Amino acid sequence: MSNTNIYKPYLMKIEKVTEEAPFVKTFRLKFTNEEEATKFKFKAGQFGEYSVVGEGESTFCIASSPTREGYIECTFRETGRVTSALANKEEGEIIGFRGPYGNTFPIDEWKGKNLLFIAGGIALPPMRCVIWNCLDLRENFKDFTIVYGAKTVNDLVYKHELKEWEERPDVKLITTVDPGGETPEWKGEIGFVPTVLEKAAPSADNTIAIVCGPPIMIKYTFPILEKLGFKDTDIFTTLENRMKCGFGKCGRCNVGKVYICKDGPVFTYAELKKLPAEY
Amino acid sequence: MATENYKLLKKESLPALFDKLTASGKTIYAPVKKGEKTEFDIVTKYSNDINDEYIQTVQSLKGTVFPKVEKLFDYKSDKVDTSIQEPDFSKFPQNVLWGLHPCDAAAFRPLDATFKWDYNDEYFLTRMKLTTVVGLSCSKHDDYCFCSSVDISPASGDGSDILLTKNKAGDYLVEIITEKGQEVYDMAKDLFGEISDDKESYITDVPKKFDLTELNKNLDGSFEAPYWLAQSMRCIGCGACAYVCPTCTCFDLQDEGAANKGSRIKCWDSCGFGHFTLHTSGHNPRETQSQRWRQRILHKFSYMPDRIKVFGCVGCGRCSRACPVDMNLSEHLIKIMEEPKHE
Amino acid sequence: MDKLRQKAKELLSNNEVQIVVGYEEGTAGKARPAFISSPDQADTLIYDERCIHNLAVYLTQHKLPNNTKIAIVASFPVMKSIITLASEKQLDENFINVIGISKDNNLIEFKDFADIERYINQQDLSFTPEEQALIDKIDAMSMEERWEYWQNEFSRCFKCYACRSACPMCYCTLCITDFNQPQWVSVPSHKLGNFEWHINRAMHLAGRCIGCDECSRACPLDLPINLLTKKLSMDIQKQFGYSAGQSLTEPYALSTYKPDDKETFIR
Amino acid sequence: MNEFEPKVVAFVCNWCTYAGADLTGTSRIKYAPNVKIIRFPCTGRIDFMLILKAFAKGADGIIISGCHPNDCHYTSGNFHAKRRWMVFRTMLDFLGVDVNRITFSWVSAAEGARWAEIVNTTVDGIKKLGPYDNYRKMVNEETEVNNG
Repeated sequence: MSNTNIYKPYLMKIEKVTEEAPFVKTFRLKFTNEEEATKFKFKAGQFGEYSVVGEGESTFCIASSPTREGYIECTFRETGRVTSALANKEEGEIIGFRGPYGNTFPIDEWKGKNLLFIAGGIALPPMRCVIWNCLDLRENFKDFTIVYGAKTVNDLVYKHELKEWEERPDVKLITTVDPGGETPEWKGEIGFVPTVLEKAAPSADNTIAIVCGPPIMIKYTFPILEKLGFKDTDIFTTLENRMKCGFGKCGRCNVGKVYICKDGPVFTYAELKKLPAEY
Repeated sequence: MATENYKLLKKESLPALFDKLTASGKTIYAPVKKGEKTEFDIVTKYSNDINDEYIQTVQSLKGTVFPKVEKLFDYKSDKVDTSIQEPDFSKFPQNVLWGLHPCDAAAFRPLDATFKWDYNDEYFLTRMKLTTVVGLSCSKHDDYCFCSSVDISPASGDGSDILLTKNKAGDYLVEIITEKGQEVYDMAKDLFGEISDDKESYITDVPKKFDLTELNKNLDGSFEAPYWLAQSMRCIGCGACAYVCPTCTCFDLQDEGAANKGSRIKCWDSCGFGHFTLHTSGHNPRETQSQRWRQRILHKFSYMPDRIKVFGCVGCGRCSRACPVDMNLSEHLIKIMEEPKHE
Repeated sequence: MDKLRQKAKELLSNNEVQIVVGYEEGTAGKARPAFISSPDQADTLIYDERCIHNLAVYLTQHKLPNNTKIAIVASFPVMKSIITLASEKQLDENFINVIGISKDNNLIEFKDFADIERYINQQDLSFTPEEQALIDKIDAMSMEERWEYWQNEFSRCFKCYACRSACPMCYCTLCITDFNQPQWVSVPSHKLGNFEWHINRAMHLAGRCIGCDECSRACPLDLPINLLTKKLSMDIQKQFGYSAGQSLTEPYALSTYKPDDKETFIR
Repeated sequence: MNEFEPKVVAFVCNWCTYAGADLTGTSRIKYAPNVKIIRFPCTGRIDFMLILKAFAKGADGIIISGCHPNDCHYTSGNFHAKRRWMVFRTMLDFLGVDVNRITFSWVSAAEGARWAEIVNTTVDGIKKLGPYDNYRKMVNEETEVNNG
């Protein structure tokens, strides 16, 4: 029965809780059922419905890489009813998870290319999945650049991993904080992501750009990428909309004919240009 | 207009048939007179209150397969353990939907297509499987009816397992359409006779108001058209149209109960509500009523045919009758047809 | 009707207002709200006994563009709604031109809101015997009967919120039902959810409801929910001597108190 | 058969009744243990929804208590509350809710004995009325609908 009921969540045990930034936490989740764990497969870019019984479900991307098997991770900011309930959960407690839903980043097609990741604020988690996925297959790709910005130094998520990436010789990491968000010790850039990106001017030649961030950041980043010579089919992003079901039935997430839950969440800039302005 | 052979169900046989259905464990929904209106209700016996000449009920029978409130599962939870108890699908009711019009019978197609789209909704599909639809051709219609415009005929058996047509004598011409219909027939064979009659002569003629294919083409590229705003000005943003609609499927998932015990519930929702698409961040992709009105029309007449190959409207006219401010769907669709095509 | 059209034309051509909210011929013999923005459309305006919608609902819906001057065709309930909304500081007098319509269908010119207030207070404001009879019928039931009666009615509700949407006084941008921290009102339309919703609706309108009955008219299922607010209106009038829609300045009954309010049940 | 032990929820204000209930305890006056006290800053803060929520979560009876008129810590909170209860009680009665299950009272910080008396008479009254089955039935309705 568990395989046929699309509304029934997997029960996941919280194995580890990491405090990333104020109000931002990462959960490492393990299946409580061995059989489900072995059957479960997902790919970079997909999302799920995380739930606390009695409160409801909430949608976010799977933040861990499919190359790291045996668990999934999610990172969320405490904002609404469900995320607040999640934030109150401790290691060892059980939460619900439905998924994976949606399409994926075409990582296989990126072989032999340079990768440029651009993320802002709490939008690094959906991209972290792709970053680790690609880093675990590092030999398949050429240059590896990550541009990441947040409002303040404190708001940068995955601080320990940022450090790890910074220290890796095969990754170029540019971190930035919005003006006024820096601390005296801050050694990274100061400025908004699009500005920093323009200054860094990464080559568009044989490069795939993956962008994720708040709408305002996306809005200013795309034109800069195009100016740098990126083709709109080489720019990827992941969208979000309010969702309840995750599989194209509840009627919330569609942008015109396109359902973010089924046709997305991953879109190229070329695809986005064809969508009506409803997201 | 030709005379054909039908099974015959005499009016006098109805009480016996209803008794047999009830005795076999079926729950019968039938159109029952309630004051000046007729509404579907559960009946165990045939009675004279069952109305076979009604034009349309306020509510459809959508709720029998897609209940307005449906429990998905119960949960129990403590600090370290959580368990989920699904309902016993085999105990879902075996419904006989008696005397609904061809538009309503046809409405199960879009519901089915949505709830089967790549992911099977077992709740819906189980209920559907246990449902027998006994349609009733229309002898009357009103200004709101427009089934013929969405390619459904008032005598169509599409979606019905059995189709009844009332003849002049007040008896029913019976067409057995599916196996499920055959089962009902087999159960009460002795109640049915044979007759030759001209069914078409008893059917009302619903005038065609627009061409569905043309409309669908016209809506392509209509996203930024100015008429959405103009049409939605008087819309007050309630969910009446969606809730009386036999094909609307939008729903909400809600948890009810305490942290240790409760249930997850699926319940109707409407794309017309302002907070339907509101993000936690405060951003709302469909912020204004005109955007939500556009979504409603485009979803039914453009997105659904495109994505799941079925139109989301059966022309029953319920939305237009129920609307507190006379947002008449067919009137709006005709106006859209008259507009220049937007590219 | 001619006078109304003439007035609308005048207002629009002099650019005194940009939009006239009134009624037009609808479908299947119904009248419906209309938004007229040019003088040549003014001839579609109608006014007769079918024009029952409380148009004041459009004054707080934020659909009309900002800084637009609006003229509104105002039957008696609309006038009362406008007074209540104005007393709650929801309307800007400078942007609203009220075309009053008397009970015998004549146009009434109003200088300002205070003028409307005066007009209202010249009319018969008591509850009609029919209204009283409806309430008395339920009051006469036993407690168990009342419970059964309302449980039956509420079990039919499917929470389309037409009652909320049609009510000029329900103008909150975030209704208590849309609020989930905490979840005050159970969302699904089961009996409990419906019961909680209708009590909330009635309580939030207690002393604010002007008695236009638009809620039950809008209800596709014909629930007699107007009786809830009507009962409270009567009760508030009896206990506190306050009625909504009659004063621009008097605070509404539940936002104030008198030390000598008389009750019989507090121990 | 065990005697029915009603669940009673008391919504009380911080300044008078809560202190009064404290005094009941320190005076070692015994009263019915059926009551669960919830402290509020003021009776003016007690939303009518809290009463409905208490019934929905299984309360058989409710006590609402605060400062005597003119004694409100915030001057007028209890006067506002009084108006609200006058209207809300009418509403509940009109809907067929058993208003005898709700006790409204003023209990000051000095009236420890009075608090015990109010609780005891309320609990006795609810015992006579029995469990609030009507409300329970309404709360549990959705399960019946869906699997029937």
